[in-house]
Amino acid sequence: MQTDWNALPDEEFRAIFREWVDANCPAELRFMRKQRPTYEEVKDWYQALSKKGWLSPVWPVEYGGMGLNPAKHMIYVEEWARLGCPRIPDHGIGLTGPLLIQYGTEEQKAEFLPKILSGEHLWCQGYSEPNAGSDLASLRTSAVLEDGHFVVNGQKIWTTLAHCANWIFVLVRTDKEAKPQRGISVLLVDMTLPGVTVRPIANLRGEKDFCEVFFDNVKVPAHRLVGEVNQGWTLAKSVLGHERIFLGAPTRPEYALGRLEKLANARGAFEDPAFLSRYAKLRLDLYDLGSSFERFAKILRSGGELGSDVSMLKIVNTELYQRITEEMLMLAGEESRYNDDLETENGDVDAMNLFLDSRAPAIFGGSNEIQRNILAKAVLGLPG
Amino acid sequence: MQTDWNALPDEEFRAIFREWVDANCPAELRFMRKQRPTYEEVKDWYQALSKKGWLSPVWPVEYGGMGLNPAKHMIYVEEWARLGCPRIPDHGIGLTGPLLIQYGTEEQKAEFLPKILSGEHLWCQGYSEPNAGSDLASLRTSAVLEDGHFVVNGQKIWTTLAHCANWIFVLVRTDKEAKPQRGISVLLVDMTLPGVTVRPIANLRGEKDFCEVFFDNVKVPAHRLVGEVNQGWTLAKSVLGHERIFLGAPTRPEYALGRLEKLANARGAFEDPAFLSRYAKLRLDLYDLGSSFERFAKILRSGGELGSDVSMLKIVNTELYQRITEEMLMLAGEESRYNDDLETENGDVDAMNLFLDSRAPAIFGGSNEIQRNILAKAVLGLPG
Amino acid sequence: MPQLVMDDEDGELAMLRDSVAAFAESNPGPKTVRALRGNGRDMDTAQWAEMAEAGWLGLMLPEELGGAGLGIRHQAIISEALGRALIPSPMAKASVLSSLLLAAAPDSAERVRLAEGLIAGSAIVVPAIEANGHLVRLNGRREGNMIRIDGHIEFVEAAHSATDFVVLAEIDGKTLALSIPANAAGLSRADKEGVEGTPLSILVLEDCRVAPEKCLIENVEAKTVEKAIDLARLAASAELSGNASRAFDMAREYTINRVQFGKPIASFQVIQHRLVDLWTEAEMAASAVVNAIEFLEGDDEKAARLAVLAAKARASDAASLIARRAIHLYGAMGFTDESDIGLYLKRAINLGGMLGQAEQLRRQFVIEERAA
Amino acid sequence: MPQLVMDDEDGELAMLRDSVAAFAESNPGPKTVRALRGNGRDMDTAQWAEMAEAGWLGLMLPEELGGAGLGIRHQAIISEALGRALIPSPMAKASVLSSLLLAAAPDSAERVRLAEGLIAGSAIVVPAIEANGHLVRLNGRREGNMIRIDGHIEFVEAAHSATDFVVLAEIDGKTLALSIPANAAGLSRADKEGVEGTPLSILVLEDCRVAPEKCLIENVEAKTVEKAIDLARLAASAELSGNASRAFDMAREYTINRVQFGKPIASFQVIQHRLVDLWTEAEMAASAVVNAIEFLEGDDEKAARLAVLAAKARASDAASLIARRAIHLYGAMGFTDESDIGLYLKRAINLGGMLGQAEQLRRQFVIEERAA
Repeated sequence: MQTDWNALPDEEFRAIFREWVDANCPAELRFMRKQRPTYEEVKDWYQALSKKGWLSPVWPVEYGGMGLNPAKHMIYVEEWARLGCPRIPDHGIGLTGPLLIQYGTEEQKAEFLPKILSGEHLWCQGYSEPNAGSDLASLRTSAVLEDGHFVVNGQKIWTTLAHCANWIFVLVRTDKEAKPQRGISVLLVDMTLPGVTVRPIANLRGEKDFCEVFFDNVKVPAHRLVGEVNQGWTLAKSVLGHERIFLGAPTRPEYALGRLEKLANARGAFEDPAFLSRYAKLRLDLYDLGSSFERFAKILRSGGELGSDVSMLKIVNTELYQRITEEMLMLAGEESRYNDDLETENGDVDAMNLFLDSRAPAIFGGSNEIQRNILAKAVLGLPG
Repeated sequence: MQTDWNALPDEEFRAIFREWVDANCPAELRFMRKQRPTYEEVKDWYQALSKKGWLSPVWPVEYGGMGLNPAKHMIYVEEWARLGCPRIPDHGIGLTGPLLIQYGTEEQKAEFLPKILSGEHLWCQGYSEPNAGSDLASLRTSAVLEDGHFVVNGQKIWTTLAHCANWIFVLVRTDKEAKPQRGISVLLVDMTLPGVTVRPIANLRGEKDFCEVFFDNVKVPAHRLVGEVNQGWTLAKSVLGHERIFLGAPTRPEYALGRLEKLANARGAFEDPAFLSRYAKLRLDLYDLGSSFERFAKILRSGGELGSDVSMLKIVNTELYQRITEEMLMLAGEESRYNDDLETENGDVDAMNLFLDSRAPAIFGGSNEIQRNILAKAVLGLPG
Repeated sequence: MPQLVMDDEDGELAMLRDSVAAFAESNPGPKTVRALRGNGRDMDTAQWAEMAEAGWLGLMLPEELGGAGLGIRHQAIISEALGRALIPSPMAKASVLSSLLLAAAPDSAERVRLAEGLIAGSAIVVPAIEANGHLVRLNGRREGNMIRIDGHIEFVEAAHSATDFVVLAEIDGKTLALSIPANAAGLSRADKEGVEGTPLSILVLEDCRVAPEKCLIENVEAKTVEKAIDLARLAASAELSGNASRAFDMAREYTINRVQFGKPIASFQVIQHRLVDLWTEAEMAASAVVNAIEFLEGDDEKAARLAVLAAKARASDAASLIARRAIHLYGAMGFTDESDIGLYLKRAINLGGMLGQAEQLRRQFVIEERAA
Repeated sequence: MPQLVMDDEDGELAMLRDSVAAFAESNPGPKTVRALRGNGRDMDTAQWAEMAEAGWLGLMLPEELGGAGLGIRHQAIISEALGRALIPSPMAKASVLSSLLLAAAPDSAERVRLAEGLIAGSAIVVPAIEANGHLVRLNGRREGNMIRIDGHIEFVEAAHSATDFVVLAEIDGKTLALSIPANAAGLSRADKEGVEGTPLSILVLEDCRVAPEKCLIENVEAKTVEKAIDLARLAASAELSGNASRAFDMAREYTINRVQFGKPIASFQVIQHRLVDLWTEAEMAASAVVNAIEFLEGDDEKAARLAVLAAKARASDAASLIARRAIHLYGAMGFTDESDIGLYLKRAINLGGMLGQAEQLRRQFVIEERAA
């Protein structure tokens, strides 16, 4: 019989979850340097979770998820981070699944959900386009219905791990006459179809995390449409519910500050009050970000809903991450010129890797400027 | 015979000027705490300069000025600052004089210029209005020509030292139908006329540096108009020529950093590397501001004209001034709670006075936001 | 409006907030600040009496001493509301810190007298036990039955209005907490003008003789006093958080109403983003204070200590930053003494400099955290 | 486009600028950077030879050694232009620093050989005399006629391509400057990958024997070497200033061309103000470099020293800041390896970390200024 996790006291759930994860997540996958390992790299762990039924924390139990409420989900995420488990390819779990559960047909659910859990389908998300970054309303990839198929043409970009995925859900324009934010639909596309081309793009760190995806007369069966035609904008926006809070979870700055501390210990930098003073500012900013995160987490725990104000976490989080990694390069002295990890008696510190990685989160997921625009209007009610 | 100062080598002029100023500027007026002493407080020094013929560095010799070119003027200002001479009430010298010399009638010049030099007329400048701060084009004080007089009604604000002045030159709207920036004229107004009321406004430091000036049916003779009617906007804008550079002269941050250093020496703060590090940043920012100031000064010395880019100095200058005074409060520890000057073995340090004073320059003379708007458009050529 | 967000099932906290708001209606903070400054008065004793009547003084005194037996949560709500309304008072020191020192003392007649006076508002009990965030112990020695004290201590608030001071004295390697009447022989004051225009005094004790029954605690543990100071810090942090929140609201309102170039200046993107950042700081300050309250109510002393240091540092910096930026957003109006926003800045600096500055507390946090 | 503004009556500086621009046309910097990285090559020796042909190497060697006898002013213009065009080369070390060490040496055959090779591009003379901004003296001792060296030195550029190294060795309390052939027995390399993808080496000397005629200077004064390092610092500062200036231009151009929400993003006020601040930083860096050049050309050694420290600190921080902000303004595109802007950031970090970091140089400035 399936446990009703939500009925357990928080601390009991936490203990059960932590014990099993600690026992089953392979040591070599803990605290990985890579933010986004591929499915191949974490396959065993993915399968172990799947088998245990713990792969998908939020999906309802009837679809093979744990059915956790937000409070329990917070614990799941906290323990995951504390134990240093790797990020698994999670677009299927985090985005496709919830999309289908909310808007999909019974057939779509039956076809796709089990294959996400089994690892057979690896999903990616086709939102951004070269001229529609922060401004999704101006997207141009088109889908024209002909003989029971949508014929898709266009290009997506910044598609994370598309080269490791076999399915993509794309936002496409199905009505060119409508206002920019109307006339958009969501399609599920098999990436092995003729006409789909993927070109990985190397990032600043030389890693290929994201891709361009080209669609050249790709014929997508009409039943791969999710929800109603031309309603894709609403669907796309509604998928991230309480999970927006995790964009603000201090995971990355926490990891980076830990590295900074390790490097500082190794180099004796805490003896220098000037470093101590700068470190203290970063440490307290992280500490206080934790307090602010907790404020929003409490709302979820008590069954409330998050408002737009949760975006503040994302801004503080991503800018702090950058400042910590900048301090790391300062501390490194002339070693800041190394791409290679810095050696210490307690293991290597990936200073340059983190410094370069920290450029990304302030850009992706809605740049911090967009976040501030939203906060100014939606939360502060400023005019204009 | 009048010396042709511009013909002297720079260093000779500098030596002559410095020697006399050092010998004649009273010791008790040097390095005054007050940014803007009144005429009464500096009267002797004003008169000494006037008698020597050195009160007005830039006016042509024929009008009683020194006729200095920008290069020599730079030296005049530099030595003035180095010797810690007090600012004298200088609206007549710096603004009214140049305005009349460029646009005034012969009668106006003959009437007003000598009285500025003699100290008989103390001028103030009526530009800002309650609803036209950074946005002069929307000014509302009106002047209607009736029977050979302009009848003036309205209100000016932030009029520096108006309560110590007896003449004011005001921007007034003489044509309400014209576009906002047209229809503005410049009038010279005797402040003893019926209907002129001055109300001093205390500032954050409790000092009364600026005033509101009210005009209630003030009858100003028509010959007090400067230049042509409705051309006041152009006149007002053209008065500050190369002198804009002095808005960026690092005088205030230099003074403040000197105080910070004195306090730090007295409190042993240079023993703390954390303070040393923060001090070093401020010291170098000041040093580099000096290098940037020098770049523009060189243009003047070589006979060139300044572009809008000189505004960068004002931004750097005023924000640095604030940061220095904020550091001073940090250094002061719990003494930051004092309004009173802080005691050291080498004399008092006016930490709170400077901290509060430093709030002003970033606001006045065109807020730093306005300066950045101008630079974005006029120098960087950004769209929109 | 950023504020302390805490569970309030029985509505007690909301009631406290309302009661301070009602008080502020009849005693507007800026008006009181302006009335006090420059004339040598150090506090408004009439308002203090009103606060006593409202039951806000000695809130944290245990019930055995006639106190409300309420906790730091309630104190924080009051302090936050006072901060928002800019109502000046020596609450953090002369109510919170005094209460906690008395609570830590063993039973004695003097303790009871001070506690009763504190609650009633008839005694203004001012602790003069620290400066720059560090304990100050005066020199003491026994002369027969009496204790003789010499020394001085800076930054004493309400030293004119005080009826009694509590000081620490070091005798034979032990620290004593002593109650000294304000009119004691050998006790004098030297005044400095504080940033808000009220005096901050240096208390000077020369050959000041204290009777043995005035000794509140015979052997004070530093830890006990530090804990009391931490609670006072938290109260100051809450007050700063309220100050920051209101200064932010004022900046928001002003920029919405102020029109330049035909538009409210709050419609300019640069102003909008700056307001977002200030709002974020105010929110973070409030969350930091709530975090500290929760740890203070728990069992982990070290965690509570760190959380208080963090809250005071955050709230001090947030309040000062927001008021400084708000003044700038007000433009020339912000630089006038007429505008209340400058008073918020001065309060922020005053409270920020009290009980340890932000930078000092941050360094302390890291040193103590690492000492684990 | 912020740039070094200096008197140029005879147009020499403009000609130098043009010549680098022409070089960059046929050897685009980003292309060279991409070609070099990851394959273990430490510099483009063919381009180095071209630079020699253009007369840019050994520019500061005195005429007696066949040098152009030009000053730091000309060197700065070249370095700035190389920085703008992102052309990678070990110019600051293997041309400027080498030249000045040779200039400081007394006449000798080895000195003449190295100078000739340096100018011709046939010898790549790499000084390995400092790390982290501080001199590194290796252990030396005399063994009969020979000098035996042991020790290691980090962060050596172009150590693969070098034909000769110059090192400092401490013998009997004296410091010697020695020339060591790259293929000397007892000399080996360990490589780390640098931020630009080219190796930075650790030079290891174990029982490395140097013939007496390889000694360039018998008794090196620290002051002489420090002065040489200061001129290399200035060259690096000029290169950083060029880097900063071009990165700013790129950010400006990108934001003018990039349309979002129907407008160029450079039309948003927040972006405009940020660009103004970046432009200001680039301008200040250029002015700081010019200031240092003028002091270096004057007589006041201390003033020159301070001005160099300031210039390197300013230019390093400006270049890094501008490139970081530019990447952000580029959005996702800035995070790709395809975009050149990331290469500017990596160069800025590389040069910024060389010859002392900004923070370190600022502290040094204050310490030396106060030691007056």
